[in-house]
Amino acid sequence: YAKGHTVMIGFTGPLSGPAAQYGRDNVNGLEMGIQDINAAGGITVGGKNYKFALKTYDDHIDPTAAVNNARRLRSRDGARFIFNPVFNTIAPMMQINQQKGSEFLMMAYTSAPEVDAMKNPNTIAIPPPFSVYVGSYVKYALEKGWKKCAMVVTLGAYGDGWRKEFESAWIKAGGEIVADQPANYYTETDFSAQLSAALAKKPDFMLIGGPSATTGLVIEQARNLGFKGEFFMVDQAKLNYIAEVNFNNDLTKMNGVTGTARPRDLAEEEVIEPFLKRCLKDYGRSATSENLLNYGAIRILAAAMEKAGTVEDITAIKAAIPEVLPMDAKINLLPFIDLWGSRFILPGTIQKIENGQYTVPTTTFWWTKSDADFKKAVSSIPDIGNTNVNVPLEGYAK
Amino acid sequence: MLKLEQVYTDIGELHIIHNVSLNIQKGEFVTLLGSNGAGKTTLFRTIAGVLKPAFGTVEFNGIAIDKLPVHKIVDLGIVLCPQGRQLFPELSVKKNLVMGAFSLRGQKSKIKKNLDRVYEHFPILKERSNQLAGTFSGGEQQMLAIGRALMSEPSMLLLDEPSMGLAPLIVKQIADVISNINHEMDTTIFLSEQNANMALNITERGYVLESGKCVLEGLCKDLKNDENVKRAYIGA
Amino acid sequence: MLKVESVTKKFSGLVAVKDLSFEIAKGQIVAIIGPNGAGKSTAFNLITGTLKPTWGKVTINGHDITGMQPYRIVTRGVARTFQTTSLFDQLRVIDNLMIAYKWRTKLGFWNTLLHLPSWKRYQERAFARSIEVLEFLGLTAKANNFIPTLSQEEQKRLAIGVAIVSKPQLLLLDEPTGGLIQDETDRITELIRKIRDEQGITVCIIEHKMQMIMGLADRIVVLNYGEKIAEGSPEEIKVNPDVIEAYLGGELNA
Amino acid sequence: MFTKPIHTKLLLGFLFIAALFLPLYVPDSYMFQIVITSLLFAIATSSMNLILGYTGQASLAHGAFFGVGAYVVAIMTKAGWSFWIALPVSGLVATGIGFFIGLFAFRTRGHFFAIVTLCFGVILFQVAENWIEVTGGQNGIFGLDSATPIPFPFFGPIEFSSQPAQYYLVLAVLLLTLFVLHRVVYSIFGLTFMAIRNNEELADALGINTFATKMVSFAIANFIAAIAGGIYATILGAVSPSAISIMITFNFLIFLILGGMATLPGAVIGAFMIPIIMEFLQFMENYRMLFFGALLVVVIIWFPMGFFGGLKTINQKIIAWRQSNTSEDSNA
Amino acid sequence: MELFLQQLFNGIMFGSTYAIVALGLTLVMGILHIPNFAHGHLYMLGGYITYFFITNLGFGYWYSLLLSMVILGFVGVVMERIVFRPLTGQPPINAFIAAIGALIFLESLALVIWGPQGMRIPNPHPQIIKMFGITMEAQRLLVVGGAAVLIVLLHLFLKKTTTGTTIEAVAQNREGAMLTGINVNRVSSMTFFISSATAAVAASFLSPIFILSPAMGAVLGMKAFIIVILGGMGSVPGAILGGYFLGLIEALGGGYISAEYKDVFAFGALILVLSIKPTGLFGKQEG
Ligand SMILES: Nc1ncnc2c1ncn2[C@@H]1O[C@H](COP(=O)(O)OP(=O)(O)OP(=O)(O)O)[C@@H](O)[C@H]1O
Ligand SMILES: Nc1ncnc2c1ncn2[C@@H]1O[C@H](COP(=O)(O)OP(=O)(O)OP(=O)(O)O)[C@@H](O)[C@H]1O
Ligand SMILES: [Mg+2]
Ligand SMILES: [Mg+2]
Repeated sequence: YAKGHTVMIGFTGPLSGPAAQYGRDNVNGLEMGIQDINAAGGITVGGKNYKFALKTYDDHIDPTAAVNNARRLRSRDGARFIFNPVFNTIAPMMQINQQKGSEFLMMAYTSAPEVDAMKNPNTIAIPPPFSVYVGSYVKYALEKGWKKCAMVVTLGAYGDGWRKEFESAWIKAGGEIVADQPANYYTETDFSAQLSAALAKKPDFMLIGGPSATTGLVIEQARNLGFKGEFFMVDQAKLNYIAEVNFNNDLTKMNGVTGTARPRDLAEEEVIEPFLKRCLKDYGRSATSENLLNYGAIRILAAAMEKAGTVEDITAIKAAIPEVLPMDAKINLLPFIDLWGSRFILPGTIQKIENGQYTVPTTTFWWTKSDADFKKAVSSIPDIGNTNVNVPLEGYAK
Repeated sequence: MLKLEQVYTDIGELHIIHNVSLNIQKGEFVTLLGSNGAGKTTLFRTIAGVLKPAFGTVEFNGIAIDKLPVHKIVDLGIVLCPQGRQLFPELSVKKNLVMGAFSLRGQKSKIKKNLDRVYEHFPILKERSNQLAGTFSGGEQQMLAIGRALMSEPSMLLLDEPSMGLAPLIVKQIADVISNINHEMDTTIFLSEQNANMALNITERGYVLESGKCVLEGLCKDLKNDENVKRAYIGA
Repeated sequence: MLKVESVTKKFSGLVAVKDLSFEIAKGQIVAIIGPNGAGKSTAFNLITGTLKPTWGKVTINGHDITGMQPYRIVTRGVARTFQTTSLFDQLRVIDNLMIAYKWRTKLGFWNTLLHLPSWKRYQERAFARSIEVLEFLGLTAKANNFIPTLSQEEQKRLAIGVAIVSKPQLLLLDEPTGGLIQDETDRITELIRKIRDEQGITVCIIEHKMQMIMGLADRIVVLNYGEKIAEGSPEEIKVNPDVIEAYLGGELNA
Repeated sequence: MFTKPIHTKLLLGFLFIAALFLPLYVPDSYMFQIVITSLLFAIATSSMNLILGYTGQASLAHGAFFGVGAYVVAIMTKAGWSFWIALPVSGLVATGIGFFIGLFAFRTRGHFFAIVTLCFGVILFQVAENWIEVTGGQNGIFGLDSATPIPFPFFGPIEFSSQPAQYYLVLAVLLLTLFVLHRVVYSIFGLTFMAIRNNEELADALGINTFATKMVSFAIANFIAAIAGGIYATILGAVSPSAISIMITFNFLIFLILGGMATLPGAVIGAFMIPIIMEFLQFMENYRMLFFGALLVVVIIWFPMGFFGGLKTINQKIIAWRQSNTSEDSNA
Repeated sequence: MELFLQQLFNGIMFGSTYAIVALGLTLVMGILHIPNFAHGHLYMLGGYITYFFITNLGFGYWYSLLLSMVILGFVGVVMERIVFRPLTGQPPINAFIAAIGALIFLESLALVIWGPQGMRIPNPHPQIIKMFGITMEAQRLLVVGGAAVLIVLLHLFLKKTTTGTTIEAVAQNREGAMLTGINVNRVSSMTFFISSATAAVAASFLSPIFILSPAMGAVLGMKAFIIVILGGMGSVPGAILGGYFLGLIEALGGGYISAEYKDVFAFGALILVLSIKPTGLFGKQEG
């Protein structure tokens, strides 16, 4: 592409080290989004046609490297939209994304609520905050009449957040945390020590999770140690992925596991099926929500640029986003609803495996505060055959 | 048997041995005199192949050995009994000796025979054959080192300062054993010493090394009467 | 001045020094001899604090120094050399000497950082004393040489020089002429005598060279299997039958 | 005793002036960022040089002290303290922790010392990860302000939010560090460090309290490392456990060894050279680390003394060659 | 009590892994005096090689294990030859840097070849066994038993065969060994072979119950390194004891006191041991 007719999208994130797969999944989503934008002829702004291009750098979750990469993306590659999927590297990048003359839009793929608290105008967080799922899990557990919960969640910012959030919600709901045995899902592969300790307390259910493959191991090891109860997984772990890698798609081995819904059940069949096939073909992997969400985010950005009539003024582009949402499901797959401060509004969807089968997922409209709100939201999104619930997120204000 | 021609050896940047040529016949008992730091050890290590000469040739029985690795040279029959003994401190005396016969690996009866002979020369080694070598006193360690060197039946034995730091009584004992080995087993021996008194008394011929250069050579009885040697090495 | 009282040192199972007592009077040259492994070096290590005695007592000028750290014992005026020549071979000759003088100064982080007057004074004092010792050793020309460029004899002289630069009262020498040929040995012997006579330092020496010891020492202590088997003047030791049997082997001319 | 030849002085003067005017010539904020972080790493690497290069004690906790500095500054400035108070405090805290660690670690030597310090480094890392109330756990502490402005009569306050201001701040601290290290290393006081590296037993026998001397060297090194970490915190505006991880130590170690251990310029050169090479290799994408790993092996085999050590050797060879040439000339 | 037994068993299983990995490393460190920090990454590579044979070529578990042993053994030999041998005589810190280079290389290599996602070897012995109130997979028993067998075999090899003695001899005095006619370079290669082959065994034992990933060697490598130092560098009994010691501390400390600070107990205990015995459990006294 001739210079001046390209919109450069930047990415910095873990492409080596323990979290490399996660970083890759993000990049893959962006790549597919950009392919589709360009295949549709790019965008037209101010009479000029623009195509999109992607530049990726590895920062192996090192903040120094992330900042260097961001600087490089901004000043060398001319990227004004920089994606990053880890809170630890997002935080320092948010320190420099408002510097005069080198502003960029921080596209933060993180469910950590801390990003929202920083109120950085040049930031957009992509996935729903993980607290969304906490509410659904608590509600479900209460319905089942469970009391004792054991947690074996990954160590790390993200895992810490999950544990804290779930613990307070569960205790408030009258439950009890009988064991809290976090483990490093990135470096450890044997959890019998943590699990034995947790199971000794005879929990009704367990909150587990971190990277998918390791989470699968935890399920397997817990079952082998004789645990009969159910599992809730944090949103990082993916049901379909665990089924594939850990259990050779034998879903009976995953009975009683609840997690975020598999991509297939997040969108209407006719739009999601081709996407899933494409992932498998292009990347040899089943689709993950990182693929879907980043794909959606980049397509929204493209639309917002056209709407705002600029490819450079990030403030205007961000301001145009609510105007282009919600988008046609054919373009965007997922029901992105709106911007809420610095975060996309997107329903949270969970799903359980029972009798060797995926059950109908449950969607949470976490941003709705009243029944009226809720009804409006339900009608505003395409029908994907889910049961819908309303668990408004406390303290989640615009 | 052993022939060095114009050998130069460097250690790192330093030139240690300069233009040394010498020739030793089968069965001879020759000494190399030189003060501390003259380069005796360096020369011996060059012959044994631990160091490679920067220039010059080393021949053994007509074979050029200056480019061979140490273990090949040992297989040819040259064994160095090094300064500082270089024993295996955590192995028993017996295992140390057996390791000495490494080049005879497989030949069990021969190893047994050599072991008996070493025990004959040094009865103390037999007495303490299960003790760890590292717990020996200096003199005992020196005996073990010589014993180990003998285990592979070398045709040529290089002894680097076997008397260093030893008490007079032990020096005398060791000198006797070395002479015996030379006489009885017909092993060619090249002995480096700064203890000229002892060396010139037991050997037949000698070279004098100073600052890496060979400054003098001759029969021991002549060397003993050389004014310079007398002053520097023997004393009043 | 030095008094060793019934000192014993055991290494797991082995008694290296057993109930050893002797004394060294000011201005003497005392030699310790004995077969290999008799415990001579161990005795030195016990005096200088490198090893702690299993029991027994070491005093210097009446002060108990048993079990003190080596660097503290140095400050009580006891210096030593090691059996294998030991120098800072990555450093220059002059640096070796100045390091050895350091404990006599109050050079610390702050006065070094700020170049306080005291820093200058001490630094100069150390330099001056080092130069003085170099002259005494006859090594002035080598002041800026690195150690590996020195000959063995020069290294041995320097090792002794390093030990005396801080003006100790007692100098312990462990085989200072080991591996040297006769005329080098003679020169070191001369140096040791000069140290006693000109620097006024009492000397205790371990050696295997009988000729040299008999000429140099005022008194000789003989060890065997960690025990003292004889003590006396060279003339007495030469004819002592125990010593002849254990050590000399009937021959003096080794 | 310790004076430098005139051409070295000229070169240093030139470098100093070049450094002063550098901000005028940096092409973009990316290059500038790399220069600033390299200067910062040069401070930390130089301090590691003191304990490892000059004193011979391979402290693998060095990165941890860098991290301690970063955390202390982050915690204190978040709590409202001035950066200029927090920074020296961070140095003191690191020195204090270092003293405690030293009590254990200096009982051991060589590899054993390296491992004990490594273990302490890991422990500090885990504390940073898990003591959530204080350190913010994995998220760390973020949204830090840049260094508190210094009020300055007439010109108004000096701010530290721009890259040039950060550059001068880091440059000044680096120069100060090099000044301190220079004074220490070229003195009898510093010679005792090298004496311990060279032969600890002999140093002990010459009246040097080796334990105390090592401790002092450790303290100076840790203090400076923490200062570097503290500045790192304000420049990045965020601190997370990666600032205290063992990888930081390994990075400094690589900078130091490849730059040239036990030389003052070596540490600085290494801290500049390696990050720049790493950035340059970005075009290799997936194969970058593969190449870098191999490069590391090759370089250490070919330049065992590091880059500056290699330069020194070449320089010495040239001198020797010149001398031999002139002597041949005079013979002729 | 049941929990205690369960944790004890877990500890022994961790310990078995640590012991065999550390055993391989201690041989190398004892012989060559090089801190081979990349040992854990050899272990990782061993796991992938086994994976390759089982998954891509469809070989049986035990055949794959054997092949993996041999191949990784040769990888070790090559590594010794091109990375460490040229550094003989350099200060250990240089070899340490070279090892870091090697580990970066190996990890990136695995990343390039197999990609970043975790992979699984099908568990050849998935049966669940219950004993004394402990529940475990059969494969875990195999790890414990296999490690014990391997340790005994290695011990016999070192102590009872001439070849084993040459390894000890080279470790104790390299030049002395050379002078008795031992081809020291061959012994180095052989030691590296054995060391890497044991790492491959450990990886093959464990990968059916764990997950393979390019980064999996880093932590284990570091722990093995620490164990080797703790046990006294080059000491075989030290490595074994140190391995089980660390495994038990982790399991019991992690299970009973605090999972977050599990490593703190382990490393803290190591620090304590080393400050009481500064040259490691079986280390030689200095002096
Ligand atoms: N590894 C080394 N590095 C630098 N110099 C060395 C090295 N080995 C020996 N030298 C130097 O080489 C010279 C000759 O040493 P060599 O050991 O050969 O002498 P020698 O005659 O055997 O003395 P000795 O009586 O001590 O055994 C000495 O000046 C010594 O300093
Ligand atoms: N650190 C130690 N651990 C165990 N045993 C030791 C230790 N140091 C010395 N020994 C033993 O103590 C005994 C006395 O040793 P020492 O070095 O004092 O002998 P020496 O009289 O100096 O002999 P030489 O004349 O050979 O130097 C020897 O048997 C020696 O093996
Ligand atoms: Mg010699
Ligand atoms: Mg001795």
